[in-house]
Amino acid sequence: MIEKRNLLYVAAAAMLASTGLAHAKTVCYVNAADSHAYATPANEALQERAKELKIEILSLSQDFDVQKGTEQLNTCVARGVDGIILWPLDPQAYIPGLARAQQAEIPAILINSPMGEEAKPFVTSFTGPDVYEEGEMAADALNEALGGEGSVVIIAGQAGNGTTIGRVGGFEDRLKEISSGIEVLDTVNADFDQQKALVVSRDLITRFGDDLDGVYANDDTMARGFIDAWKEANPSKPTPPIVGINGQKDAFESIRTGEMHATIVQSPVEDGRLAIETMARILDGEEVKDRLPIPLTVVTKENVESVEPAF
Amino acid sequence: MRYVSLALQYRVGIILGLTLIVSAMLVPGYVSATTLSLGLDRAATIGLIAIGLTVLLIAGQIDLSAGSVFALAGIVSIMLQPQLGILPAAAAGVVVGMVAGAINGALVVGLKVHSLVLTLATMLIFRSIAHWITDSQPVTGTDIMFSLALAQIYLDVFTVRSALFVAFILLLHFWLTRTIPGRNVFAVGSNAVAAEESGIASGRILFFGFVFAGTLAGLAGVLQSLVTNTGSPVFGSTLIVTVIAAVVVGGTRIEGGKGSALGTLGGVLTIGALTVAMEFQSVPAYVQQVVSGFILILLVVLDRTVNTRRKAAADRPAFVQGNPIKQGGSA
Amino acid sequence: MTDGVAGVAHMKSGDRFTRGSKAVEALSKAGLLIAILAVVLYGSIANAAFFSTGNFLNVLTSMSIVGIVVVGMTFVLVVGGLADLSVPATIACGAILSLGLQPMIGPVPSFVVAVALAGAIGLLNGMLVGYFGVNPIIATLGVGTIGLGIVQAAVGGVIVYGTNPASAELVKGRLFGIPVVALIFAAIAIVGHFVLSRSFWGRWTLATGGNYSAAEASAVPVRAVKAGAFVITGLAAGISGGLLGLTLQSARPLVGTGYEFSAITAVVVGGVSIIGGFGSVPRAIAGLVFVQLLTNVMVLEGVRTPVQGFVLGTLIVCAVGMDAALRKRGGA
Amino acid sequence: MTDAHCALDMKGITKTFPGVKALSNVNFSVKFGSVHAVVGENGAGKSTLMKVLNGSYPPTSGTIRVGGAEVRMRRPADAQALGVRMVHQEINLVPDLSVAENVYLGRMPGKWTLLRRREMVAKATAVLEELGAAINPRERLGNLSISQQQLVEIAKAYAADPRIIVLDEPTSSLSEHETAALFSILRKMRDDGIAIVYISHRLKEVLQIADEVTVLRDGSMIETRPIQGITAAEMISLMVGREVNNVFPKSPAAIGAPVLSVENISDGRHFRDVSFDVRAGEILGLTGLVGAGRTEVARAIFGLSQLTGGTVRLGGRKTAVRSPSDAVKAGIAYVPEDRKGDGIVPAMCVRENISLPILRQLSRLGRISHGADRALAGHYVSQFAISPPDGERRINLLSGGNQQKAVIAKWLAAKPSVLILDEPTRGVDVGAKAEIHNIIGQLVAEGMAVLMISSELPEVLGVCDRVVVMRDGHASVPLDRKALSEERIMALATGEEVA
Repeated sequence: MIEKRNLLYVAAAAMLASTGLAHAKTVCYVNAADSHAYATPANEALQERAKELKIEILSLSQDFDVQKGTEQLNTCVARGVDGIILWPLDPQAYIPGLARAQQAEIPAILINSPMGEEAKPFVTSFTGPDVYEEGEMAADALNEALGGEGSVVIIAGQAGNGTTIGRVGGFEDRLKEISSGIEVLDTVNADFDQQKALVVSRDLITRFGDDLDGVYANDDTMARGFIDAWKEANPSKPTPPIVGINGQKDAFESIRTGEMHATIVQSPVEDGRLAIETMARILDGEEVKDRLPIPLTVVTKENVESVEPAF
Repeated sequence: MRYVSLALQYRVGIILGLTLIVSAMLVPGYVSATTLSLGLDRAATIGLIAIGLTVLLIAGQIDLSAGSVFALAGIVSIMLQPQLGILPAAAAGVVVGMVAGAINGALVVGLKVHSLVLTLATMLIFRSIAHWITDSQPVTGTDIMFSLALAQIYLDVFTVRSALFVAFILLLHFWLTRTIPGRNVFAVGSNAVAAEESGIASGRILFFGFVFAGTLAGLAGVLQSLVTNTGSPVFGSTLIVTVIAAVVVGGTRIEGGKGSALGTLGGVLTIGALTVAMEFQSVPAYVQQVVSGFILILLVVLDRTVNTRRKAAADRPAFVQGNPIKQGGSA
Repeated sequence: MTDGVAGVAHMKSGDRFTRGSKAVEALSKAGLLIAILAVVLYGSIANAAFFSTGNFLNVLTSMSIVGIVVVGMTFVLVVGGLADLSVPATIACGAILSLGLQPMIGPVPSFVVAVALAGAIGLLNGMLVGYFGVNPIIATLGVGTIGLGIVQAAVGGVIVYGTNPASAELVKGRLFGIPVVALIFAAIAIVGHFVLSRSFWGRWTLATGGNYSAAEASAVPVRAVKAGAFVITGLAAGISGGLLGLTLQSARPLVGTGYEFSAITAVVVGGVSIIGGFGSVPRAIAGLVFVQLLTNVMVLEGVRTPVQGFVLGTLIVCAVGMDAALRKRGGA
Repeated sequence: MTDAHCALDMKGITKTFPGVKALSNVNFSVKFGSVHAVVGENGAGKSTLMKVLNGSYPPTSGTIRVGGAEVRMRRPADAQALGVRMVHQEINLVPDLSVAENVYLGRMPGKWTLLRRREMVAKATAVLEELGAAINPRERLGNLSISQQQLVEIAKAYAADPRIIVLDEPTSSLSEHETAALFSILRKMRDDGIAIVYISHRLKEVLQIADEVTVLRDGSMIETRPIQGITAAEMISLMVGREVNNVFPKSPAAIGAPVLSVENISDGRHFRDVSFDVRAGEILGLTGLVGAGRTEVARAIFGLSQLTGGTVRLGGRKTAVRSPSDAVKAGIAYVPEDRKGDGIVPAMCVRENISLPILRQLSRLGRISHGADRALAGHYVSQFAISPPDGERRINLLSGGNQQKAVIAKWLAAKPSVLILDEPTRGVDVGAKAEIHNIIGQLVAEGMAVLMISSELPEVLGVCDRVVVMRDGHASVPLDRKALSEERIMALATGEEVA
């Protein structure tokens, strides 16, 4: 069954590639991963919109491996595509690949995550949410919930990952900026993984016990892990204010029941769409702004009924 | 029958040829100098590590820590740039690889433990150090222009990396087939006791095998970091699986004693050609996984068939292959 | 020709000789217990939160999922199968299918099908290793890659969510104050221990790992025994993955990443020989307990993640080094 | 004896291991241009002494002089630098390298690490030719037969221009025919002035080739004597410290109906159209040159390899044996040739080894009955006087003879009707050999059918009722012992008529 589908896939791709090349523009999309809660709907939205725009997508998956991504940029250049959409997982590493693309006169834009200043000359635009800004928004939300003081822990994503760096950095910087009285007890990595978050949360709860006034998780999946751990340890006690990011369905559910304080909706669908639309405009010769954000919404109990979950 | 066994013997070449022919027919834009040069550049990272691992596998050992050494060496070469300048820092990075290899070698030889477990441990340790010294943040080099220069394509085909890879693989081929230490590596991997009793210092050979593998992983890491102007603690975390697959597809036996540089070249190129072809067609990553896993299993099973056949021949009594003793009286 | 030495040993001072190796064996067994006690002692002094029922239950719950894999992996190492690197794929298979099939066939049949399919992946490993003589590292690496790829393709690369909260509550619940997952782990560990040490299959496993050709010539079905170890690991990882999926109520294809190394670490720290022919389930679990307690103490003490990895790596080096040194002393 | 003639002079050599004194105060010297045999029971210290001489074990105390100069050897490389070369009993070569590379292993010719392959192959060809071995030096060693590999092993030692060459049971995998060829080579080396140390259990060979003989017992040197004027019986009594009168006891047993019959069996590779039957109470000998297909016949009957043709009958019923478990069910047991490789699981205790083939019978619902397991081991340990009488002892701590008894016990536990013994007394000392023969005698007296493979002709003639001789994969008809002599068997085995 599965095999058959893949065969069809390959055959279809081959046919598309050989017949469609003359008419359609081809855009290389170097995505973060094929299977991921956020990336998958973003990829799908991008593909779907591309079909409407009659753009062919060459989709390459980095599987969260930066090095793989830097090499895939070369594949894009070799393939002689008309444009490149890159989902950067590192602020620097892709620059030579992007430079090569520029040499070959292939325009490139970034989706979802930004890169460093040095990358600016090589990319036409950056569309998507700002992970740093998300960190800042999370800081504001938690600061508000705790009334400006208390002790919190950060459950961070993969160490060294661009999203993690942005979301943690934005959070910490913002707390300093508004000179909040909130103290960060510890930052632990749980790799955007629910099970890992569950395990580290158990230890955090044991370790800090009642000192724990709030939690900031780099995404809703890990927030879920903390909630489960809390319910194990203190079945009767309500959870401390928890702020997550992404705006998943089950996070909305948790906000309704009061298990979670807030999440930040960042729609993967809009993320994907905006990127391909921007690329389409570039291919049509239009000028585009170098920064095109997608809207970010903080969701709390107040507005949970009026906002659509991201996925 | 003879053709079958001949085909089995050169199976890597055949698979590589088939991959190339099928890809050239199905994939538009596959046959071009750009594709070749970029594909080769891609293969170079895997290839450099594979060179070191080929020697180790022939000697009957394995190094799982190569991916971590790759990251660590790159980080050092970037972090030291402000103090030392680019080239000396790069050299320092390669030295880090060498030292890491020496640690692996000293522990495996000194403690007499299985390298699979030991390098599993050092994999964790080196990766931890990489996170430790960078505080889990990627580090950036001083001169992006140098990276761009390093990524240039020369003679329409080679980048610095891929040229180094090809040169090293040829040197390795020469070393493994034409030098005494090279042959001794085979001896140690095939029968360490016999080698030892024949006066070959097998411990020393294993030690230097690890040093060599570490150095090359370090070199690959340094080149990667220079080309990307970045040292990251997450670089190379899934690299080792691909490298082992490339070397084994190239016909090197994981139990030691058998293998060749040209086979590894074939294995690396096969995996590279296949990846590029599938990426050109936008085949999902998980389908790519299935294909490469299948080829790995297929080639290893073929290898077993060849070996069983050979072994059957070896079991034959002396008289079938000609009387071993010409002279000498009978009872 | 160690024959000569051994022969003399028994003729002259054989008793002293064996007593020596018995002492060594006792030391290598007690060493781990002493280490565990040391960690507990240190933890209790250093951190008030450590020595509490709540914390120990945490550790127990956290180690149960990987513990089930450890039981299977022990068989693989003892039979001389080096390691099963396909565990992430089998765990993913268990987790994804036990959730993904729920709407179609209900929670219990889903779980059974998931475990059975994980067992089938194990069987494929076993066939390649036992019957085709493929190196276990390569076979399990290849099968794992293929398996994970197929699992990903099957769900289209997305996350699968649970639809039956009751099953989650059951798995997350407690019986007599002990988490259900831990009880399942304990049951599997006891069965695993019984099979390895008391049943003919276990004796066959030890014999096959100890001397493959002698076992074969003693009418032990060596190929099946070798394959069986991988089937056992496949089943164990399938159960582990299923429980993981039910606890989390969501499953990604990469949910099992890293479990193979955690399991191997525990087994090796427990002093099970990677060359095969020697080891037991309690030993492997003692290794697991030690690693888990140590990690727990480090987290409670706020030791940073990279440092934890460093400590764990060093620990493995020490464990295998000590094992090798003791064995040399023991003259075996 | 002047120093100039003395190739090797070991004085007061003592070697202790933790808890064990393997050699105590051994004096041993060998002259250039002579063959010096070392004999002794298993565990007498021969191997340890040779490992000291080879540099593998540095002695705890004592002095070693080579060619008159005192030396210290800490590694095999040190011994080799002094011109000491060792030929191991077990083939210890590198299967994945070529024959030539094996001959020059550890000292390949070259400059600046660059290998001079052509020179090496030419030299290897010359050496192999000198030894009369028709082996292609470019062939991969692993592709050679065992006896060819043994010759490569000897060529390797010889090519090193040794001053002293040590041979440990060099004939164990050679046929009598090849042994004779080896002896002529050894005599030539001796005449070239090389000192030869020759270790063997086969006293007949020692009498044939040696100039002097040293007897070791319990780690001490008992006596060194010129070969003239010593008899095998005297050597045996020096080795065991007692007189052994009847080496090959043959207890007569009533011979009954055929238990195992094979008709025209072939495996498509090693043997073709082999037919014989083994009757209850009978010992059928199966002999021939190494490589004639004897072991392969046994392994195929036992299901370790597959037959391509012919029928096997057990008690008259046609039986298909596809695996050792089938064989056990059918009542066939097989004691393999390579005890360490195929016979014992070294890390297990005697009890666990003995019960291995019948574990399922000892189990209920998968659980091994502890009591039955212990009782079984206890029974055989006492019946066969396995020493030390402790079923819980790890089997690799036992001497070779006792290990072999345990291996036989393992098979008797399966209550077979046919017992196949492949070289049951190889590498076993004289005392244990007699015990094993006694056990076999008891078994046939109880009505068991025994098929015994042996290369040792006196043993074959002393123990067996009838003998099948194999040559080139074909078997002779079973011949009555009374009609046979060693010469007649050799003639059949080699295909050469005796003058």
